[in-house]
Amino acid sequence: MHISPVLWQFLVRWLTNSALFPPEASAISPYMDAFYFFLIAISAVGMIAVIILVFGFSIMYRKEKNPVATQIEGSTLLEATWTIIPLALFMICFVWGALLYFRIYDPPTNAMNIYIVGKQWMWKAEHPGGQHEIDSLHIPINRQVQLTMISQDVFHSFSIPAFRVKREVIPGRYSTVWFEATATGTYHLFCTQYCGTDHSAMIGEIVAMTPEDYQKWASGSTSGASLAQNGERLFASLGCNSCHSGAASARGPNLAQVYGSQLQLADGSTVTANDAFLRETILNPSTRVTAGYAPIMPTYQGQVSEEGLIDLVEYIKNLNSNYRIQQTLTTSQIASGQAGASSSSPGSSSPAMNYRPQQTLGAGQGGPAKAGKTAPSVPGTVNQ
Amino acid sequence: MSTIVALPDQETARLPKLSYLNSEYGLKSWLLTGDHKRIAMLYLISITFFFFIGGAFAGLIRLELLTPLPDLVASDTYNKLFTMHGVIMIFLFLVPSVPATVGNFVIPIMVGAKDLAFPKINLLSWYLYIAGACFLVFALLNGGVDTGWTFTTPLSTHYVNTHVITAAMGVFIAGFSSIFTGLNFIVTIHRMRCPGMTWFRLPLFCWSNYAASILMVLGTPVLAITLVLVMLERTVGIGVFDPTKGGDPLLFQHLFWFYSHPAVYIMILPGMGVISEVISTFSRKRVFGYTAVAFSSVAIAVFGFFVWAHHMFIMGVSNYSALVFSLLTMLVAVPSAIKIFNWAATLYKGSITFETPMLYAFGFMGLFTIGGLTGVFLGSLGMDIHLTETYFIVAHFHFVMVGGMLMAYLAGVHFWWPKMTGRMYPESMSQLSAVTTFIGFILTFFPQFIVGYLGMPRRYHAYPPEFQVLNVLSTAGATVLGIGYLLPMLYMPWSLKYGKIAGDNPWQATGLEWQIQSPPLTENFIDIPVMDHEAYDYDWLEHKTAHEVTTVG
Amino acid sequence: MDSHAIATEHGEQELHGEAHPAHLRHHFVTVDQQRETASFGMWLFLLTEIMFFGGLFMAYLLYRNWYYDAFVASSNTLGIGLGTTNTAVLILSSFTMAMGVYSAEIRNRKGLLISLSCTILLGLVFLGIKSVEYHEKYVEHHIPGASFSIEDFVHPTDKRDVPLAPDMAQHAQLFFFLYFAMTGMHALHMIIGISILFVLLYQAWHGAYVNGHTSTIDNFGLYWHFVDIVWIFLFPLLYLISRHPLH
Amino acid sequence: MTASSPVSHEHHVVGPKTYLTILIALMVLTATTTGAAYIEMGVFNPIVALGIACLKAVLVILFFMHIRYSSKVMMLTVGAGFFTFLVLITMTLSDYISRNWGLW
Repeated sequence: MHISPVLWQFLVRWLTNSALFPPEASAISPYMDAFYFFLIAISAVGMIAVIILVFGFSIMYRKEKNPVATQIEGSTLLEATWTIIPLALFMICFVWGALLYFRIYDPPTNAMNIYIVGKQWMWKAEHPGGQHEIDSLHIPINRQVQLTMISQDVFHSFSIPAFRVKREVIPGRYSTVWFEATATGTYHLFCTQYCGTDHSAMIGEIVAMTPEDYQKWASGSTSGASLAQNGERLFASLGCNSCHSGAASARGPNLAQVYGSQLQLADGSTVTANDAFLRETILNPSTRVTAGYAPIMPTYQGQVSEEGLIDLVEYIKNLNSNYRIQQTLTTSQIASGQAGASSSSPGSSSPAMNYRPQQTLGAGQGGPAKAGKTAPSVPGTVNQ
Repeated sequence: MSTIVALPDQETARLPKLSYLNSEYGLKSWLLTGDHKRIAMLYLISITFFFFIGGAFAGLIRLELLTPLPDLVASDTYNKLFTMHGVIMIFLFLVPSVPATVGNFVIPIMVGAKDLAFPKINLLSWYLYIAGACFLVFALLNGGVDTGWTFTTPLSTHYVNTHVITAAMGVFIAGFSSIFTGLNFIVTIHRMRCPGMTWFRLPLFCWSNYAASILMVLGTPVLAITLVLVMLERTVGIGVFDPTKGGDPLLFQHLFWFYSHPAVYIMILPGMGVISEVISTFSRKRVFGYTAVAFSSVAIAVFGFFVWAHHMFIMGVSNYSALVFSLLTMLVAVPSAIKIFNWAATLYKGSITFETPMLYAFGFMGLFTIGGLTGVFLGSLGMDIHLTETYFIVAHFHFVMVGGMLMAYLAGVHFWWPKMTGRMYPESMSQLSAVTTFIGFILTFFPQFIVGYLGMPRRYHAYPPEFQVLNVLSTAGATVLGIGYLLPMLYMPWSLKYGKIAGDNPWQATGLEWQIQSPPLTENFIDIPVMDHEAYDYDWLEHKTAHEVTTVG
Repeated sequence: MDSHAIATEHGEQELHGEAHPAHLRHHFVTVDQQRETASFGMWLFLLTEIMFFGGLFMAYLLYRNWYYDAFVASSNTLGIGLGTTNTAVLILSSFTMAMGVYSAEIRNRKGLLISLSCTILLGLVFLGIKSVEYHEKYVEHHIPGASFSIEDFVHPTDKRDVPLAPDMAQHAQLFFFLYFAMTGMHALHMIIGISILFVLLYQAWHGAYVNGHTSTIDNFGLYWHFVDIVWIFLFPLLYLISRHPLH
Repeated sequence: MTASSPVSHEHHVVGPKTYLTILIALMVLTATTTGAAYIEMGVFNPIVALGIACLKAVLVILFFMHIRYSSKVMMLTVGAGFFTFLVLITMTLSDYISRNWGLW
């Protein structure tokens, strides 16, 4: 028979574009799909069982065939059977699902960390090296990548179907998700939690590249200053170092190598100083006072943007000695002075209020000396 | 196709001289009535009206999704469409659907009482329903609300400028309407049973409505207080749900889902009751394992309170809670499985006929099974990560709510239509509509499972073009589905005047409601009946019809 | 509005019952059945009330554990004298209400009138004291919102108070919001209850409830006692978070 | 009628003597709980306070609200209400307590 070529092309285009499964582009996807097929299998079995019973009985015992019904009270044995068997199957699903869940959500120890900030209606990605992206995320393949995510307004949800990962991005607290891409390519990034008018426009692309390409991209698109360096300047311009100077007599605890350590709190409990803890103690200092210090630290709630907080956290993470802090003590005035000078640039009223990651003219490694000379803020990393 | 319809000789048949329909006349006699049957009718009319409004929104949504581009309506409009679709369908249709119409009509008769325990409260709950509906319609006409039916904070409290407060108020009031309905049912089933009507002689419809009522009474108030807090947060900024003020948005999720998960059992349980009645009647057989089915309803109600956090698996509930709630979710799936298999087993050695209610019931069994099993997908932690918030979950709850509950509701309305109106609906037309609905439904929602696994997020106005094929299929199915729902709208009113006269017991069913005249008298029974046989006792019925002993007026 | 609705429901039912000499609604068989039905319905309604307050209690417990210091400091600003007095007043009113039920059952019209009036009086006293407390809060700028001042918590006048850091002091607003929400919701129930009491008093004056048909009084009693129970929990939770030792 | 209703029972009239004893008990308990608040018992302060509150509530329910004299069904109903309330509290708080991040 003859099909008009137009219609034919139309159908072909449609059918080639339509798939039954998203690409398997992460280390976890095969496990997820395996589980999915298992669930489909048991559903098919159950479904077929019900269909056979219903149709079989409807044919065998329709009124014409069987004019008089035989009353049956029930059968404990049968009922027990179809209680136990589904229960057993469901328990298998539960265990399998739980294992998969922890596999997906428990982050590996040595993953490379990227920060994600969600806002209506865009995704902002911040690489430790100082690369800032919007609605796109470049990652190397065959490398465990952990995302530390936070929303600055409403609930969002960071979903990469091709990687089979998804996590709610919540205002006011960090949530993390990790994955290991296995195939290069460009994949969908969706916000799956309804977040207002342009919810369906809050999409982006995940670009999975070979490590070499990633290195090229990273060096090519860096804003010059790493997050830690931005954090260092912010640290100085907020005057944190006046208390957290690391000196024995300092009013604030020593921050060097504090990250990941066990802290004794004033209320006697101990906590691990992780990202969430650092962020919390900047915003609500007195809820978690380190033992031996007075709750005198002012709150920075509403004074530092989420990006700024990320910079600070990243800075404290990488803080191994207090040498730089004592240095920045001397340069902080210059830094804030410079920031003040550049505060004529749109959207920045006071240096402390909205700090921008500054672009250092010299390449890369910032340092106290370079921290002084700052240029106007990089557009695109503006945070409101 | 054979049938058991036992219609009186249509030449001589007359509707009873006196019935609840003609005992009084005038609008006032309806609006101020205490009669549960008339209130059921008021509910029937109002929820049908809102069902079609919600359906219209659904149609517009599907139409928009025909193409990947945001071309039919603006994003805001689209968000308002799915929000109002959800709110209206859930709070104004699904929650009151079977209990407030069919249940209101038959439960007092089934237990052998002359009315519900609190007739005035019953009427009050209808007025509360209408009041809530008015608020929602007002919000709708003034530009709608676009928070999604879940009113998620902080979006609903700080980031949208639509009529959240009006809508929340409407839901709040409608909530109390369902509280009072549930309260009435529980009290009636406890205290108003006629002599000899022990718990295990109750029709299973009463059991499932009883279970649903427990959830209504204990769950809905939590939604009420949560909405009050949302309203306060939005008006005076109390900060309970506002992270910048030290509040916790996840607390809202906990409180909201504490009601809204049991709510899905509020919606589905009464439907299961209908299916029990229908399957038994049209296979002329006592329900297989009556006790198991009865207790599975109660089990669902009880477990229903322990599973709410499975809506929050990806929101960072603790690993411990994730495990506990996932486990309990698996447990709550079991009673549903029991019910399905018991219904199937009821057919065994029955004498089965295929009237419309039975067709709908078969539809229910198929679709609800799929819906339930995909629920297991979502209940298993790992799979939930990928599937939640995609079209998979949309398809899942439409299979349960529309494929399950709506099928059951139509089954119930067709099944008790002769009792409510005294006239039969046109059989062939209704069978056609049942089949159309089934086909249309599968076509609409099955593709959504696939597009969901492909990762298409729910509540998306525009979507990547590769998802178009499946969306086109879905929209096409929605058209068929729409026709399937419009047919009853046409022939049901038609049958009010032209339908065959039904007689007392056209289905030869055993429930007390079938032993009295149809349409019944205002006081149901002239004197309180005495229940002297088990439920679904078809031998008793044959014996009775043989000797023409009528126990009741 | 909810409780009002159901309560007047009973009231009307009662009036209807008055029309019947047997006070028996058409759809009940025996008076016993009718009474039990009514009280069972009332109890179910009270269960919904439990869950309604449950949401607030949930929020309270969470934030009390998160911001314990702020909650302690704020709790200490509440006048424990007034609080305790109010508790006593409310318990007493519960007692008078119970006596009202009793006198209705023994068909003692005078006793019924007296106990109902006492209950009204005590209820009003409770509300009066409550409004005094609210006014104090207003004067101290402890009403959450724009007018809220953290001064008293950052620089407490009372030597025994530990000064709070500003960010913690801000969280005192959460306590005060919950305080106003819970006591306000409770006061709302009181107001509804008192207005119903006036109706009952009026009907009792005209000889109702002492003719053996007491279920309206019984059920209103249940409602009133429930309001009492809510306060019994609110009092320790709001007023008694680690008070300062006396000395 | 009542033959089939397992919940029907004799209507019991509670006398003023009972009410008076309960009233006194409640007053004493109120005094106790207020006094206890001033004694430093650390973690036991809230426990004592809530314990006394529960005791008072039970007294009110049993005697003022006549549950002591009503049928099993009523007792079950009341129990069910408080049970659901506990489910809400415990299961939600257990989530917060077992968080590995956030404030708890």
